[in-house]
Amino acid sequence: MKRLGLIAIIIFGGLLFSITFELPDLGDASSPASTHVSPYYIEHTLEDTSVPNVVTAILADYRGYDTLFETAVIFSAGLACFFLLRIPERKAPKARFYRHLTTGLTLRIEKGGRIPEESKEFERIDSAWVPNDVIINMTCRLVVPFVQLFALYVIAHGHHSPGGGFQGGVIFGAAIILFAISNNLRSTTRRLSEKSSALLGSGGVIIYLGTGLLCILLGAGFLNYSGLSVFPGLDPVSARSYGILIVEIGVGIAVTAVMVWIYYNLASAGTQEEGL
Amino acid sequence: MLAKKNKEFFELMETIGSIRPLLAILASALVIPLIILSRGSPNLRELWTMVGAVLKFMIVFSMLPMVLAGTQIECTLAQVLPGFALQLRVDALGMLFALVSSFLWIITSLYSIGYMRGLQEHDQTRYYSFFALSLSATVGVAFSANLLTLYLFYELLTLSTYPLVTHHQDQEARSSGRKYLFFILGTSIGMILPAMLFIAHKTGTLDFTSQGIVAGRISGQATSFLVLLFVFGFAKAAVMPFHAWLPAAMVAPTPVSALLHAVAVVKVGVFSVARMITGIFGTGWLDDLGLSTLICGLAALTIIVSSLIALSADGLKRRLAFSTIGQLSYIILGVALLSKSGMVGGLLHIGMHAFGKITLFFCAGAIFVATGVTNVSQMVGIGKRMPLTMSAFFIGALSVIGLPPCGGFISKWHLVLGTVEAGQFLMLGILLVSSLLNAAYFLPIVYRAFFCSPSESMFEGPMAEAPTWCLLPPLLTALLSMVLFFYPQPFLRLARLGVQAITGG
Amino acid sequence: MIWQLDLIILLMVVICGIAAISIRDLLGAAIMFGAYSFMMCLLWSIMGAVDVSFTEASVGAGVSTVFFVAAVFRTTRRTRD
Amino acid sequence: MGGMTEHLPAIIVAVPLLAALIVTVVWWFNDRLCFPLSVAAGLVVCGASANLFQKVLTQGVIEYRLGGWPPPVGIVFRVDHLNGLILVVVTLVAFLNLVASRRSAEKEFRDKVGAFYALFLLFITGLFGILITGDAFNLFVLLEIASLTGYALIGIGSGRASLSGLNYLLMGTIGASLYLFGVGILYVLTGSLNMVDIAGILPNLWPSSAIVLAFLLCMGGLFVKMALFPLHAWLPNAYTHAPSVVSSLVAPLTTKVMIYAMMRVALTVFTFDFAFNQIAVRGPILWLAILAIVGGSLMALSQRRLKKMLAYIVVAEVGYMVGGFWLGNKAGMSGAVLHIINDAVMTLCVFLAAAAITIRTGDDRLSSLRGMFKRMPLTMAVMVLGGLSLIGVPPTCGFFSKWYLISGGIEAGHLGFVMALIISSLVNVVLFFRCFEIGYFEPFMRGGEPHSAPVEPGYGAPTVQEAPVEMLFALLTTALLLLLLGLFSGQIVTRVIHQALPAVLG
Amino acid sequence: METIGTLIIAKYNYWAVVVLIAIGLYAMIAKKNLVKKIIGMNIFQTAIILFYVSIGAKRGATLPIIEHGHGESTHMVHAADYINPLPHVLMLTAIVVSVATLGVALALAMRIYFHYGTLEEDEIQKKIIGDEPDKIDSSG
Repeated sequence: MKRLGLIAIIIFGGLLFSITFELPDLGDASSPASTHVSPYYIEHTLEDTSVPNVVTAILADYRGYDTLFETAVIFSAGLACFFLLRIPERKAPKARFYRHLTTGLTLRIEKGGRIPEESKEFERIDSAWVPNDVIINMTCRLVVPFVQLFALYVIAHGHHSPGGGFQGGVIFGAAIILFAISNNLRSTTRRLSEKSSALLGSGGVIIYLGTGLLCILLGAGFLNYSGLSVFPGLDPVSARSYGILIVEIGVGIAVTAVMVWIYYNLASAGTQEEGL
Repeated sequence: MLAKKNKEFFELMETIGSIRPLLAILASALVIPLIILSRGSPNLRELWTMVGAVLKFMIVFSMLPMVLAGTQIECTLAQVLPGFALQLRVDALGMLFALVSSFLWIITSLYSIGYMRGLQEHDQTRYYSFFALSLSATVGVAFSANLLTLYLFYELLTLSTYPLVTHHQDQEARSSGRKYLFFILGTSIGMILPAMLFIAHKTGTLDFTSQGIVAGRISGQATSFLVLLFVFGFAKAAVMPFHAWLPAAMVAPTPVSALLHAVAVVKVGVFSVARMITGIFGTGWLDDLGLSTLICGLAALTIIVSSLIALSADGLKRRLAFSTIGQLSYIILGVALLSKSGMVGGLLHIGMHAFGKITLFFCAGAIFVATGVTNVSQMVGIGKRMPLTMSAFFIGALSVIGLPPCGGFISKWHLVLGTVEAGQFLMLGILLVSSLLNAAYFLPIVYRAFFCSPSESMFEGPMAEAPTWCLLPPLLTALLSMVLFFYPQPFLRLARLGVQAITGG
Repeated sequence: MIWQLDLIILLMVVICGIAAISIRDLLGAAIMFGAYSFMMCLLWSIMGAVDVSFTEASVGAGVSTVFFVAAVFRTTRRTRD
Repeated sequence: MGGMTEHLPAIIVAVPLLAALIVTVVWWFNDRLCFPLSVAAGLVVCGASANLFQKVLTQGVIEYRLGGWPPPVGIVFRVDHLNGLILVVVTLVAFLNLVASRRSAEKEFRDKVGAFYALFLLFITGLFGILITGDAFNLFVLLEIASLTGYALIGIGSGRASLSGLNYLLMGTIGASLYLFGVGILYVLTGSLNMVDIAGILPNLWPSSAIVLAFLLCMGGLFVKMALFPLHAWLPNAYTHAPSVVSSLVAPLTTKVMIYAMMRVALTVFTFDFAFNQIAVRGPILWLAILAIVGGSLMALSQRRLKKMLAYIVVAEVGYMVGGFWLGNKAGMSGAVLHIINDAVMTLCVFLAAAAITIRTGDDRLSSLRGMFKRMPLTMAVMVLGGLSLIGVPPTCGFFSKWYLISGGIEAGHLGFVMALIISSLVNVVLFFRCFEIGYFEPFMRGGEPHSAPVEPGYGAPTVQEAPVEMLFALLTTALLLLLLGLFSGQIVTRVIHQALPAVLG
Repeated sequence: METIGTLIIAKYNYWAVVVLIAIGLYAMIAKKNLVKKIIGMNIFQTAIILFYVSIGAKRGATLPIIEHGHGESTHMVHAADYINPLPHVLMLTAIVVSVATLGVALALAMRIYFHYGTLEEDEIQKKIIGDEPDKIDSSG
């Protein structure tokens, strides 16, 4: 099998290799790819959508339909991981573990024992050994807000600089994941529960799809944001610009939520209890 | 010259559109839901069967005057493929067959009631439903206007008879059912379907016409190959070596064997072969290619071999089965002779043999119901116990052998005439020899049933016939066999009309 | 585009790729995969595809690697090839 | 509403997507609402696709510009006779399956019902999108959404399902990536992603081995996705181990839609002239198809599990359609297109019946069919009909597509293909009648003991225990469809399919 | 020598694509470990993304973000000045698809691990044969 595979791959690779000579040279400005359709985007983006970042304009407007389904793909992945891995919550665990925050001691309370009340001194943890490194904790707590702020900037400034809903969403999600890794899953799910991440995930896609459908209701075609110009103060071009912004926000929300959702399920193997 | 005459003949012929052929087919299919719904009460269920049977016969019969007057009745169901429609057409040939089968269904239904109740068979609802369905398919084959429609009903018949053949649902039924499917479905898919597609591709049509559609469009070599595909492929005609399913299918309850394996299924096979010879290949074209001898040879071989096997068969139904195989080949032989009398004889034999053979099967069933005996060797002296049954058996046997005063004589007479007309004296010889063989395997049964020394007799005591519903039908069909000798209409007229349409004389 | 730099990074990409599939430790493979993604994103940003490299940096080198690590953590590091 | 009809193509993809999202949301609050919502979406899509098809029949090709951008700048939907017809059947099949899935979904995914329906809807959204899109890259995106949800739905099954699912995922990703690579080469050469636009540019570049490679990559990718022999290895296990309600969804639709995609790419992107005259791939692909037919049929023979047997039949059926298409004549191509819609219905029929049986017996081994004619008469009747259709017995629809395929083979003088079709029909006879024999002759067993005395199967037989009502409804509708498609196949072919074929064929 | 040099400069990215595709495919076919296969799959996908990005490259051009003054942006935009943005957009989609696929693949691999206790394909096959005595049923 190994050898057979190797031979097949070498043949396939050779075939591909021989074809490379027929392709236009790297960076050839006169290749059909650079001269047929793409000049239209570069030359008309500003007047069509008033978005200087051509990539954002194509992504969210010219080929917005692709992006809608790209978001849907991400959403499906979140849903699929949930569907495949999620194990419904077990009833009443045998013992609960609490950590005394100031001393770092771990308490094991058997079933029936007195459970400490919500307080700042005790924190519930999932197993006897949950690492708790103050330096890492604190550093991450410091870093996370800035990462999140940057993510918001990436989403909001996608019109003018590299970035947009996806990148921003992933970064925002990564910030939350970072928090989950550095602390633990339970304290993360307390802040963004699984339910809310699922709801946010579908909500983000709904924002995108809803914008598209709204355009139909307003008389333009599906995803034709110029239909939004019926709102006061908007002309078709700026309507497209705002449409792109709304859509990017939707994408950002969806991607953030779904990345976190996938992480929850992967990291806890579906139990949503004990993270990495 | 011939063609011109033919054309004139056809101009005289009228075609009218009517939904009646469709009704005739559906009559039995439509009672199936009623049969199933009334599964709780056997009387009502069997009433529906009878209603369907009588209705069907009435509809078929109502078309008879028109057909006798030389009219064709057409009905297009659906244009399922471009250029190929599901179409029904009633002509003399189809009428002949439909008349026989729908009439005999009435009698068989009566017999079924007696037989199935007598033996307390299981799943009678299923039995009656599929029986009705298979009759629909049979009449459908009879009325098909083209090969596609014929194929459809042919397959429907195969599938609807499968549960009947395997009615007992035991190991034997299972293996017989397998054989049945293997031979019949296998050949129809493996041989008929490609042959049909080939013809459709080459000629662009599949309609049965009096001149055939193949003539001049397909080379002689290909034609002979196609002829072989069709003769063997319609395995229901049981031309050897594709006959093995028929004896195996005798595991079915006797009414099934009687109607299906003496009348419907096997006759559908030969009818289809006859249709191919007359409607697809055309007698003229076959004559030009000299393929008549080929088909006759195959038929003759089957006749002789099957008769010899029948001689040595001990099971009564098995003997009847091999007899059927031989008789079927008579029909093919007659049609393949391509002479006028031969064809009339062959077509007539569809009807005449049906009446004779069904009598024999009914008797076999009656014997089984009354005594439980199935082997010939155990029937010595049975005439004393069941004289009426055995008398009917005698008459049926005479008819199948082809002796007066029975209908079988008429058809055999025409066959013999046909061989002389065609100058096929070898075939004449085979007909005569096989008739002797027929006599040799039937008459001893009758003889030993009545005339044996008391010491040999296996039955004694008073007369104890089968239940009335098992007894009446064989008597009736035996009587009809005799009536047909004296008054062979309308079958003779239909056969003549059919042959006229083909040869144009 | 400086093709010499390109070539060096390409070489690194290929090396990381080969390393990722040949290290006999899944955690190591996951980390090597992260490095591979990061090299790839460098390459793309040199080629002017800033948006793509941005995405690859966050998705490929970031989240994907975390997913790998999470999966390996929950299953096993062991591998025989 | 008059204004809405022009947005029909968008509605066909937007509604199931929206429904999937709403189902996900609603499920966290009330899981009873998932099923009705999904069914409502299915109904809307069915209506929309029928309406759209009607429009195509009267107005010809419909083009819908997304975002209002003209091609090749934006993405367009392009609905013509070919995908209009397939769309109607696919929406209908998906709807029937959705209705049928209710009980078993509730049973098998008790606490994840919402996720199941959402994935189900996303899956069909992807398929619909593939069917109507006119953009080569967009096809990839929708392919991925359909595949991704498909992997998850298959992988959820018990036992080996996850392994089969992962295998499917790896193979499927290779397939999709190859396709993506092919599109990339096309993009380098033409600079466009719109199918019609590419087709307009390609003839200027014809004698180029790069185009041939692009063609081979696209085809190869789609062949993996449709499981054409010898790339079929993922299919049988995936369909066997998937939950039965999933296999009755995935099996009828995925391969057919992929075959449609192959047709679309070969005819619309590369054009008929290129695919059939400029390069000599016709012969080899035909032989692959023949191997698929014969190999699939023979492998099916050696199976003792109902679903696995059916899965191998699917492999053979793929060979039918691929072969018919690559015969390159009118009859063969009509047969292939007709077989796409017929086979979708036939496969739905038998897989649904298998699902119904699995629900009642908890087992899909052939031996579990024992006594089924008594226990589930209606289900078995429908299964018989489906089997007959797969065998190709008139008047079921399977006969008619086989008719075209065989006559296409005769016309092309390709005896191998004709023989393969006939052999496979005969093997199907054996396969199905083996099942029917078990159901008919062997009495129902419970705990190893015959439930009723074998001597008298008629009396004391187990009580009738039919499939759940929803499933029965779907089964009977499917059976009806089998007959209707058969009776109207003449009209379908002359009025629709002949319009869909390239004009070169006349 | 000169021509070979220019040839290398003109095509090296394509060759890298070919090499990476080969590495990815090799891992998917020859490696027995499921996670390794998944890594191979991702390498394969990134190779194709690299191909697209190479298509988009344009010598002497800059990032596809149009320079503009606020308000009246009247100066002509020349397409040759900017890198082809379309492949970038397509590849954003492709990257997202690949991470989605990765998530599902890892979820499946975890399920497999919980069921069989191993990630090695050959060991799993052995377990399957051991688990199911009626292996003949599902062979092939």
